[in-house]
Amino acid sequence: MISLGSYLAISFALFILGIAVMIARKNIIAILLGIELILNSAALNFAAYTKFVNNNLDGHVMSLFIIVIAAAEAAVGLGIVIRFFQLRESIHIDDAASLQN
Amino acid sequence: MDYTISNIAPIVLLPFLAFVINVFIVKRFTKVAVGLSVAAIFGSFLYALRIFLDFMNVYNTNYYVHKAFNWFDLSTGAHVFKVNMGIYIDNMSAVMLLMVTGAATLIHIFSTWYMHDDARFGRFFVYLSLFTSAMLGLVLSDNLLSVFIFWELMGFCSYSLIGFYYEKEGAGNASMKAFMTTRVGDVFFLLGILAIWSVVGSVSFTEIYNAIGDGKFNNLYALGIPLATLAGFSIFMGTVGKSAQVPLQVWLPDAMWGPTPCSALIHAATMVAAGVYLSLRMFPLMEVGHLTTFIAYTGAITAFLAATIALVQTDIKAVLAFSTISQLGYMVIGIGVGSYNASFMHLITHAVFKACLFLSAGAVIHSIHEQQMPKMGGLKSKLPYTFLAMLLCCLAIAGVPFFSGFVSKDRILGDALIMALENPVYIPVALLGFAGAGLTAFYMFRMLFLTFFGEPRDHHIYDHAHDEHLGWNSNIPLLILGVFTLGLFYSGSFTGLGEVNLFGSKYEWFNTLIAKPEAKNLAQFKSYVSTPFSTVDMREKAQLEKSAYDASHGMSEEAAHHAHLIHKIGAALSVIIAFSGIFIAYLMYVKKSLNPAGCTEFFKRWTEALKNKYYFDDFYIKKMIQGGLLPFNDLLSRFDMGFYDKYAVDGWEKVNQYAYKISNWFDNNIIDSGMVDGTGASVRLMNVVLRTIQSGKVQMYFVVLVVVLASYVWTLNF
Amino acid sequence: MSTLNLDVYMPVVILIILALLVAGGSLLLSKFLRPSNPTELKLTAYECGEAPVGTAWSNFNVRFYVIALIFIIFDVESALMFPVAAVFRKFMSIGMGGTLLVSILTFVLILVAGIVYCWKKGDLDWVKSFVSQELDKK
Amino acid sequence: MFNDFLFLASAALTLGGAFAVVWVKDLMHACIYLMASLFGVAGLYACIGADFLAATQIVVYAGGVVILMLFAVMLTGGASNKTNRYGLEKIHAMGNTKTKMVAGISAFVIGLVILKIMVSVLKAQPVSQVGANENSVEKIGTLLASDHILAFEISSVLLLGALIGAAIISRPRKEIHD
Amino acid sequence: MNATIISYLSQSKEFNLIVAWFSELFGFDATSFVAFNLFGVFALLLIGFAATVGGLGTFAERKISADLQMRQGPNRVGPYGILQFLADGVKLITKEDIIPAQVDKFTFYIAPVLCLVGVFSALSVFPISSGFILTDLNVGIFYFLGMTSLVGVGIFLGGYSSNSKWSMLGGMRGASQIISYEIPVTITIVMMVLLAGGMSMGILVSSQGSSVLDWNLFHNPFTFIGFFVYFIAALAETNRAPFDLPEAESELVSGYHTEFSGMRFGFFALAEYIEVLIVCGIATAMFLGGYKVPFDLGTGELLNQKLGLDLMLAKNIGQFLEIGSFLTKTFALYYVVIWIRWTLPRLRVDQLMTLCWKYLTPIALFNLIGCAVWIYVFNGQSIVQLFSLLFKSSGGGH
Repeated sequence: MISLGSYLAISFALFILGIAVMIARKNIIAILLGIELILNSAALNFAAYTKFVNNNLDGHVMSLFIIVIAAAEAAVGLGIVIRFFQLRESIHIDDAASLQN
Repeated sequence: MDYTISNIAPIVLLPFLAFVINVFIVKRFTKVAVGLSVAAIFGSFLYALRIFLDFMNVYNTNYYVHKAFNWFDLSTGAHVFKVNMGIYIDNMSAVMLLMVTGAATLIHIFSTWYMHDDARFGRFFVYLSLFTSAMLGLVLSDNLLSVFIFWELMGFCSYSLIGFYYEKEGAGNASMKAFMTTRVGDVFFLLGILAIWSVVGSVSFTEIYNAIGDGKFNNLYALGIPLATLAGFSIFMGTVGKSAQVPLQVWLPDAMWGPTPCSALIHAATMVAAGVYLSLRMFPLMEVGHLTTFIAYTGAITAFLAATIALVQTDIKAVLAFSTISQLGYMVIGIGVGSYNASFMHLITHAVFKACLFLSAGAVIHSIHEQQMPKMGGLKSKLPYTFLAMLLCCLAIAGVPFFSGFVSKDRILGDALIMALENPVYIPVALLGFAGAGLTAFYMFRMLFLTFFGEPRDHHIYDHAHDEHLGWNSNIPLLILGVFTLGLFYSGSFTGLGEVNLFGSKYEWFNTLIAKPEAKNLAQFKSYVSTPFSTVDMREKAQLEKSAYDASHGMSEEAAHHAHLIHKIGAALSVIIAFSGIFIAYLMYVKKSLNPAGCTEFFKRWTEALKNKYYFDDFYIKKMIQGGLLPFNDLLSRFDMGFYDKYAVDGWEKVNQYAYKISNWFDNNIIDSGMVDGTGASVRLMNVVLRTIQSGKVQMYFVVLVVVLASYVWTLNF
Repeated sequence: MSTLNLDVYMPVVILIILALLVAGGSLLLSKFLRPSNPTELKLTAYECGEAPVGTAWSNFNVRFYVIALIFIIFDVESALMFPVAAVFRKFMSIGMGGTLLVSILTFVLILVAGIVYCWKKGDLDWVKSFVSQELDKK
Repeated sequence: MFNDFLFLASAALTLGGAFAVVWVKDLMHACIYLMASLFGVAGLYACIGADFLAATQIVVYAGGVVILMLFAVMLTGGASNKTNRYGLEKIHAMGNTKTKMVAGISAFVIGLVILKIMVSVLKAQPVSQVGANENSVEKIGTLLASDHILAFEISSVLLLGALIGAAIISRPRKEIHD
Repeated sequence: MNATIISYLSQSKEFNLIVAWFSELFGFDATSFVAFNLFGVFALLLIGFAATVGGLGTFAERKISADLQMRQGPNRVGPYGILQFLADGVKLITKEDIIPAQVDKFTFYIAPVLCLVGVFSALSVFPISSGFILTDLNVGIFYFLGMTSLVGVGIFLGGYSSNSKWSMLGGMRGASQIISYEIPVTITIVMMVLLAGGMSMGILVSSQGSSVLDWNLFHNPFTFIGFFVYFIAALAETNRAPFDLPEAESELVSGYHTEFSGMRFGFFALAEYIEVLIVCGIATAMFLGGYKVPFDLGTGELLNQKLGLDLMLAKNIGQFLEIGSFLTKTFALYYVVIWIRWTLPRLRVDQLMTLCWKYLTPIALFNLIGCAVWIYVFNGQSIVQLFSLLFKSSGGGH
């Protein structure tokens, strides 16, 4: 039951769903949610590989750094979203089409 | 000498550390920061010199140092996923290292004089240090991935240095243009790396060579194209972008917005050469991909077109820029016609004399604050040392014997001639090459004469030009570089045909040392093991008793003799052409017995074309962007507003009214709801779908990117 | 089938389930016991007797976000610190405590630099925005 | 037995949460479902003995990221603003049929590619047993302190950069009051 | 393999007998099954205990406040009104469950449950004794942090879902207060992990001795400061007075649970009281020697040898002694919490943030660095040991 295949399948599904969220949503925060999903699928893959293939824990460290980077990314991304909202009173991504404010 | 991380890494790390420190201190202690940069690059020059001397000392074609450590290893059983980072030094890298660090040192020193009264004196050196470390990292790196990283880093530095005077609008646009144009090539480069990875499962040079030697690329096809061709082409497109070959050459002239020293370092000596360096490294791939003809043609066309454009430029830096493009074209020809080491040699020699030329131009500009050659003239008495340096470099680039340009360029041309005689496909290459050589001689001396000879044409400028006297950081670097334009530094023989015996038994060291990794004799890389940072690897020793050309071509004796003959002919030919070009320039601009205006009249339309650089920019801007994309948008919007609103809605309204008049039982709701909205919806859907191509919507770009990338990966066979 | 024994996580699962059960159960129980006669007035938001105007989901002051931001950075930092801190004793026993100490100090001090920056910039004092606004008004 | 139960529950939580994130219309609810999904991922970590990763997942995501996102939602007027400012593009902020269609198609394409790669990977897969439940904290700590020490330090620099950058970006501006 | 209550019980032969019986009943190894059931039983016990303590907490709160204010306090229901909390429970259950019209149903339903889940699941590493701790995860303290941070989400959602100004303000305040004060707590815990050399409760506790001087509290000055930092911050994290701004009656009607009534409100209250208990327990375990009893009675060797008791029996006795010592300290802290509540006035919100960001967090960071240096310099010896060494050497002098 707990096998590499199942883990790969789960992370695959997570990845696909994250992509779907990123594309289907027009709300920037929702797109960030999708990005979180994608990062988690990547981290899950690392952990699963390091468990089932070579039992050194490098993959765990990788996942740890992925989590770190995800947190930093969420912080900065949401900061940008908030700034954008202060400028445009909107978090609709199509309002971000033009480069000058 | 044993190679450890501690005596290789500083080459890259010293400039990088200087960069890191300067970022923080440059505002407060500008002088210290500048001193730090110069000291750092000089230090890495010493390290590079040490390595170079060691390589000259060993003097073996197959001597190379390869240190790799395992960056990360996620191999899963049979499926190897492992990336090594490492350092790979062979003779080529050793020479390259010496060139880069040497030129960079001199240019740093020159910049301390050239930029010292600039508002952003310190920042310039910050960028310079970062760039130098990136370039050195590229030279040292042993795999395509780190090459790509440093490649992009250099791109960024070039961007910020071109836009150094960002308060000028032109500079900003130029930097943007350079960045975007090279980006095109870089995308191809990345795809090429992907393709190679999909076959080799590694990005290390040596492993790629192994794979090619094993014929792993044979009968692999993607999108119906041989995968080797696809990969080689993608990599070569990276070269085209970085080294400003046709059709992506448009950015280099605009890059001259940057300060002159950075033009000398980045857009003449090192970065643009990095593209050629990459192609040289990937030469076997080009070979198995049967791309050599294509490459040769690209180079020839570039060389010739750029040379012709340079004829009519009046801005001194523009002339140099176009001559750079043209010389890069020669290097690419060299790759195409398989004269591997001549091409690399030209890379080195060109780096030296072009850097010197740019620095001289910089000295001129700095002293008279004017770039337009028609306003100059007669500066020989004012700027004697600059004149001397520039004269040497012009002789070199024109291909006058005893100078480096002759040694290298003439060899490329000779090989082109050989190929042309073997295979008529190459005849145009040779012709364009020789023609370009003549043009080169002409426009370089035109520049020289217009600048230094004759009567001063603008006395106001002339009088304000202050006399130059020897300064350790103003024109000593020029003279040093100028000295190194002598041919004997590159080949023991002056003529490049190897009679005069300078380095004792080691004459023709350049040809002897630079081994051409041909697809057929790549077996020597089989003994590849990625060693820890402790030992020195040595391929099995190939015998060195063969003559220069055998080392480079591996021909039989009589074929070599034949080659010698043709080379002699080619040498004679190019000398004649060069001198005639110089002579015409002399007649035109010194003797004034030939009137340049006459020629411009004679080739009127052509001159127009040249003045507009063959309309490349116009084409890209007008035709492609304004002509292609904007009207498309207009069309769509007009379609949206005009057609949909006017015809669809109103038309159907009329229909409704008629229908209403004609018959009451005809329920107009159907038409309203069904047909009007139906038509409207269909039209809107259509142009929404069309419009999304060009709207600045991130997600749509994301979708396109993802789908394209996915389909590309799908074609590769993982 | 794996040989990994996960029984240690049983209580976690059980307690989560129990929490849900307790919540659901007591709500169910109270469903039978409690009265339910909602009126219009009961179902309006409590605003001290005033009729509520508009929704409460208006946008809030950014300082909340800045706080949360600093929090998450420190949270992640702690997540990285924990394992290293856990092996500090071990490293000392094998005589590598010095290097680990140095790395920990570097790590912490870099973060300290961050919080010092925020302090200097006044992201940490709550009433700054008001003060600045007052100053601007003057 | 219990392993399978834990695994199935976590997987169900993960995928269900992710699906809900895709389908649900309310941003706030989407955040909560995301939290559920991340909890599931934590459970999945626990299933392969990565207990420290599981705990980190809970601390960083449940404690940090989700709170951050909820705050961001509140700061940007809740899940209220449905269409964009000009109201030109009448696409609901949480997407409509068209965007969902595009998303489905591209997700499908990527799925195919990844499947193609994954199959080849799984083919070359040695069936390996899961080892005993070792103390991953010690190992991770040792790795962080020895092999990945540079990444460890650099990540602190990354966090510093994120902190300063985001603080600068989202600092209450003076011109906002009026 | 981490120590759990099962791994403790499995030392007794009865357990093995039961397992064997079930195994032959089912035909497969029933260890996991038995363990599951036992876990369930003990979890129920623990929750019951915690809930009772929480309920009694309300009662104790009133009594103590009455004490401090020279009042009687509840004295009608049962002896000394001790059954008051039952009456409260009955009242809460029979209260009408009003779900206002404007609320966001989904979040309104799950918000209290989230608080409950967070607190209950944090109980699973509640170190009442070396054997009877439900499960001694080797990421125990970290897990505790993560689970309690759920309460913040719950409170925020409670405020959000009510869609009322008071609740929203309370929710935002509560969430930001909780996350802010989680930082000093976390850093202090990192310090303790550094000191103990492990993240599991067992290691944290066993890194200190039974006697007062061997507590981590007196290990070195930094831990001494750290204890107060942790205690104050944890107090604020549980939204207790003087940090009860989210539910400040006088400012925001009742904060994030203004709109909650009946059991839903009860869940919030229960979660809060249980969290106070847990926080006090963790403080005890980390600083006050946890469940340590003199002479390592917990292991039962001593009783076994001296009194010749059966080893398992001795162990059980030891366990109960440990529970006693643990709960004593915990309840003492609990008393302090209530005491503080009825003594100190409430802080202003800006004072709150200032206290967290400008005092506690820098102090905690300083503590962390200082403790690391201390451990490195003095090779992990406590200040007491250093003094004893000093005296020994001097005593050896003459």
